[in-house]
Amino acid sequence: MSARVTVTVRVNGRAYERVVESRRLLVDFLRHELQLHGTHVGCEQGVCGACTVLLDGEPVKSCLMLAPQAHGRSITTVEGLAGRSELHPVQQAFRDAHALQCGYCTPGFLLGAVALANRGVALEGVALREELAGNLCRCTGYQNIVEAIERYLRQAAGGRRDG
Amino acid sequence: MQVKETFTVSAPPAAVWKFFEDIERVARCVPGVQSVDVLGPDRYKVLATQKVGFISATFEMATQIESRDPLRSLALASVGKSVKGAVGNLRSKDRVDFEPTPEGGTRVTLTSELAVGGMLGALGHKAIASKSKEITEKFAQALQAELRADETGR
Amino acid sequence: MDKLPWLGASVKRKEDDRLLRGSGRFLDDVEETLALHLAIARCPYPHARIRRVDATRALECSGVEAVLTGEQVVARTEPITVLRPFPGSAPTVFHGMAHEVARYEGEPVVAVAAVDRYVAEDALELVDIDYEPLPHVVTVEDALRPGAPQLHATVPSNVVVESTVRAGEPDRRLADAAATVEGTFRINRVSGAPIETRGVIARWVEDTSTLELVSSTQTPHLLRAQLAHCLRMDETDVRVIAPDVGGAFGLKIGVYPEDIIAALVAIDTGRPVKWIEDRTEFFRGAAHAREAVHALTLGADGAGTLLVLRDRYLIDLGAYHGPLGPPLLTSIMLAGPYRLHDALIHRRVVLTNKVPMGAYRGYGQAESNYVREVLVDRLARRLGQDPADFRRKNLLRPDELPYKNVSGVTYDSGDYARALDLALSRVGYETFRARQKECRQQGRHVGVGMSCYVEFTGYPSSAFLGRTGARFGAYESVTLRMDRAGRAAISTGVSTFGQGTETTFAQVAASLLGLDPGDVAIHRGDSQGTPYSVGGFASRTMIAGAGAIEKAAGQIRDKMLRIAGHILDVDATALEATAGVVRRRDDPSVHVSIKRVSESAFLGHPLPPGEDPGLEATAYFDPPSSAFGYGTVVAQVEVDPRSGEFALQRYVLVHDCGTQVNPMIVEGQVQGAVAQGIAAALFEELVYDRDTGQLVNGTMVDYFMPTAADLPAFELDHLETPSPVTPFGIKGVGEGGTIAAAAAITNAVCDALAPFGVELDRLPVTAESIWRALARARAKR
Amino acid sequence: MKPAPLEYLAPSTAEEAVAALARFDGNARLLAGGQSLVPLLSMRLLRPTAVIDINGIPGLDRIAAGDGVIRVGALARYSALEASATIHERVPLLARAVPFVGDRQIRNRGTLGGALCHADPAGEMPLCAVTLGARMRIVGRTGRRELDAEAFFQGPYTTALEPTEMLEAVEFPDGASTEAVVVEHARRHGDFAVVSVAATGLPVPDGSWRWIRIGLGAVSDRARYARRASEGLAGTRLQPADVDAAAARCLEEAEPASDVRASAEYRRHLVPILVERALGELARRRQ
Repeated sequence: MSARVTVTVRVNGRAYERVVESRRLLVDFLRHELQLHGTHVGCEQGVCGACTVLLDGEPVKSCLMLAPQAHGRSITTVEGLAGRSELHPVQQAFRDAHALQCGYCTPGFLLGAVALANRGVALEGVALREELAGNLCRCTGYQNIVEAIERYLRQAAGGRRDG
Repeated sequence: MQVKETFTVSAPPAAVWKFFEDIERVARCVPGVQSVDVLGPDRYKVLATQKVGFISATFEMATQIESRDPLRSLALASVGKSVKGAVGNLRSKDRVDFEPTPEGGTRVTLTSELAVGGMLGALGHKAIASKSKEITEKFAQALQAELRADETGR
Repeated sequence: MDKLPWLGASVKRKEDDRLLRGSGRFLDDVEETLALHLAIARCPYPHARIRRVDATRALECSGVEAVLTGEQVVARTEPITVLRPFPGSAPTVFHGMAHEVARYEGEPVVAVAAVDRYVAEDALELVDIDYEPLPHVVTVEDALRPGAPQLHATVPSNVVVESTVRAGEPDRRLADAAATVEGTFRINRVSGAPIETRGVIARWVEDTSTLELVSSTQTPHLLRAQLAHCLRMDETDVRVIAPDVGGAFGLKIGVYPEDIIAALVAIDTGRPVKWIEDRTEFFRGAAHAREAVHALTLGADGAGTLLVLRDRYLIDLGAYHGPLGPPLLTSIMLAGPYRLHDALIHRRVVLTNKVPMGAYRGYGQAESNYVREVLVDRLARRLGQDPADFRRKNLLRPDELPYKNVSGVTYDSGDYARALDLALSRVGYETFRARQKECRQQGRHVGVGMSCYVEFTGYPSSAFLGRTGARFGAYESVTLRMDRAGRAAISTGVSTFGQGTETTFAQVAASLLGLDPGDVAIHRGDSQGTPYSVGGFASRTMIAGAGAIEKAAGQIRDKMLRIAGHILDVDATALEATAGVVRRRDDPSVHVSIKRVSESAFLGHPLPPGEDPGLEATAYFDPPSSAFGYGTVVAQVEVDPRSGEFALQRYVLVHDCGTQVNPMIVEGQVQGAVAQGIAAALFEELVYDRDTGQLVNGTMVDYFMPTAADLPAFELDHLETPSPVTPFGIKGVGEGGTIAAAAAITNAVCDALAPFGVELDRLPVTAESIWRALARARAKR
Repeated sequence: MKPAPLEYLAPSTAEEAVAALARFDGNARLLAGGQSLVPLLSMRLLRPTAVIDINGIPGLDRIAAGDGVIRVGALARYSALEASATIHERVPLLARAVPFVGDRQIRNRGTLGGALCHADPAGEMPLCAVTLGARMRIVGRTGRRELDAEAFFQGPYTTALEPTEMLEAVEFPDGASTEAVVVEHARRHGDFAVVSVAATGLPVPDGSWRWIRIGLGAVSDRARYARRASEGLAGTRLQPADVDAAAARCLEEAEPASDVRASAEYRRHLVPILVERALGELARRRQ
């Protein structure tokens, strides 16, 4: 019981341990303690989804968690998707479909899409749009994002079948 | 938001007016008021806690008597901010009007205009409206009770 | 050979790689050692006297390093200048912080700087501010009432400016008109609401006594000019850097109070100072837009020829002129794409106790399009004409262009009716009426609505802006420099906020220099090392920027040809630069690589006699004229006349933005703008409570930005009429998609509910507003 | 905005959690999914001394059937409800309501118990609880108690929980063969309901319905079970006259308020429309 706590967490496969104030939001922990700036803050009100990360593989909003809640958990941020040179297939799909403009909301969408692929869900159209409703984009009008994710999910499903 | 409450007591305006001269006693009729300190002539510090749903806040307010029209009306203005619970600011303008009734009693009209600032005001907008109505109603009831106690005690 | 190989190519964006990897560098990603973080106390009331500020207890907090009050700010700074004031406006003194009186909920009153934002917010709770609430006013109608609370001593009437534009003989035409229709329209107050809020980092550089400001801005150079003025500094002692900007949409133009606050605290403490706007501050501090009330009248003759337009409108400015000023384009574009000679436009800009108005994509044009196109439909109905026929008859024909409209601006080119016809054909308009009738018999109410627009893109010239009182020019500039590896770099003061400028600038330069766009680097958004720039707004960047690139690249290319000619011993006039080489036009086997030419330029040898070393040019381009995009939106809806609920079934937009540098990016811009158009038309509104004067929905929870599930798939098509007046025939495209949305959807709903005689006259259009309009229509019958 | 300073505790049993609540004398908050709590902390509308994270209490998220009830642990997340065959088959109303809640990320974190304790008058979980007549199992310092859902909700964001009590589980009647419908009107996808209606019932082979229950959301200071309307539908075949009568009775039970989403008048207008829609959908489900 303390206003400061030790947080041990795996992020993108790497183990971190930090002592932080217990009130610190997970998103601030990731950005300013771990210097992983790819996770963005858009509202701190749990609406925009720019701070979406994968918590043990499932998308959550990191502005809606306190850092100590991540203790002992595994987190994936956008920095964990691509290799050094190649983009991750979902990133490539976004680039090909011009599914990003200012790029601020993009990491949140990417992680949501990856979680869908991991669940083996190949959604499209309205069903996919509903699945994406936890992420706001102000630049694209969503159309190209939907197209990019449809393409990526089809590809991911195909890859699994082939594999 | 404006809330208005009217009630009648059998005491004449002069007696009611006298009661209202004792602001500390009046303030204690407001639900949630914890303390009243005199800061100076017609200036008071009021500490009050209000709760709406899961949100509660203790406000420290500077209350000032803005105008007095003996036997007829009294106007107060309060401004303050929360010192505990939800962060927020509060201001209210309250006016009490007294009218003699044909039966020799007094018709008391409370008019309260309340505004809660900051996120608290924005989020609690609706809840605060019903809350301030509730506070004014309870205030009116408490005043009546005090005034009637005075009457019977006399 | 294609003369401009990369123009018109859907090149993948240069920006994407870093943004996709999460390695873009947005404002809050810039971490400074020993930085202080600001939290700002904002006036919780719409209008209040600040009787006393006591920050003693806050300063005693561990971790708190400085406090700044309004009194200090007012003493040490000049008020914020207005970049584009309405001509003749009375001044409204707007400082970086309120002193004595605050005039809107959210106006900064005190700032606390601490080692961390959490601590700064803790300390903020300990600042004692003694407010005396003053009477407030939050609607333009209330502001105009006799005895209304007055915001500024300089503006006794709350009207900062009132002016009239008159063309022809509007009164006579109105008297002559066989049919007139009138409407009073309320346009909602909305926010551009980029996903990245505003933010700033200020650094005082002791060695050089200069200030560095990193700011999430669209206009680094204009921000620098305004900030230097406020701080009483020389412009050259201020450097402004825009990092990656997470959306802007007009909201991030010019200097804001927080820029000034951060700068002062940095100067005082000598430490870097960071302020990141949180979303609750955003809704109470970043520019609001669009709110206006129009009383519009249109008149036509019996045959359906549009004769006259009269509009009296009120713009709700908020409490001050913001850094940009209210929209001027509303009146300039009121006549739209129609043949019209007679008009009377009366406008007043009115103060209210609300956040100062600023720009939002489609600034002014979305407003005028909405009121005009909705009323055009009513006029057509009044005349018993089909709204498409009515429009077709009155739209300007290609042979009538260029055409000077009633407000004096000249439309350059296009085929307006073709866009309308194409859009209509996409929804099968010819057969739609029959289908609509069948549906009605089955109790289903479907409707189609259309809205035609012409769009002012770019500015006509710096001289034009000067005549209308603007404090900036119409130009853009670049420095273009080759390196020894034969690659190019463009330095531009324009920042990147999603519009793809890095890619499109590279495409233009690559086309002119014979390079691949991948070989053109873009250094952007830093006032140091870039020539004076105006910035990215008003759909002007591509037009003005392409002109500057064309000039600079032309100079470099000519020099490359001269050097290559020297190397190859060929006359330079016989050479061309293409695909990485300079070669003989008539014998490509005679060539030298651009890399080799560049090497010569920077080694200084071999060079033609008298030729200076280097391959570098700076060019400014001032567009001689504006280009006018145009288009038509056709929307199809189905409405439930009992509940007012409706579905936006189809949304078709056909537009023309002239030459498209990158069709993929153009399409993306249009899609994004359409979404914002629909958002403002159907979802969003900043609501103020009239009694308390407070914003009641200042969170993302209550400000209804649409999600992917709330928008239909858009159907886009385009025409391509190169503008005769701009470089490469480019017209701007950033804003067009927002302009026609509200009217098209409104008209579609009214069309669906025509049997009930429903008229809609406010935004946003919601199920409830339709239900209310239905009730009004039923009551009328 | 950022949360005010707070202490963080992670008890491993319900008893420890309740003891911690008592220790902080009403100035501590339980943290379940945190999807409503954390933004309130960030906006400093709540400044508790401590936050007691109950996510580490084993078994608190269990979904189990038995004794004629489906018992759902307070910590069961929406995503678990979505994925649970037991919920789909035996508490179908809950399964139909969950997709209306927030969005994917919210549903991955948000919990049934958290939503019930938050007691949002427009919330789907309180709506389901009152419509189904759920029993709330509460643990306190001195032991356990049970409350009917209707008694649990006492006003806007107000429940019958004492400051030192914790909701441990919710028991829904086992509705294995019932049909269920949720209809909503909202300003945008996943947004709080302007009006929501839940309806559930058991189709009987003779063509009639048994145990029809209707619930109303966002039209009162708390989620409402429309008792009179529901009782009036005993043995109905959901013919138009019955549906109209039920809709009219629901309207009588609605006392909506105005807010930024809709006016009270419009909410009143929507109530019968949505009730008819819900019952119509219910009737279609038996086919």
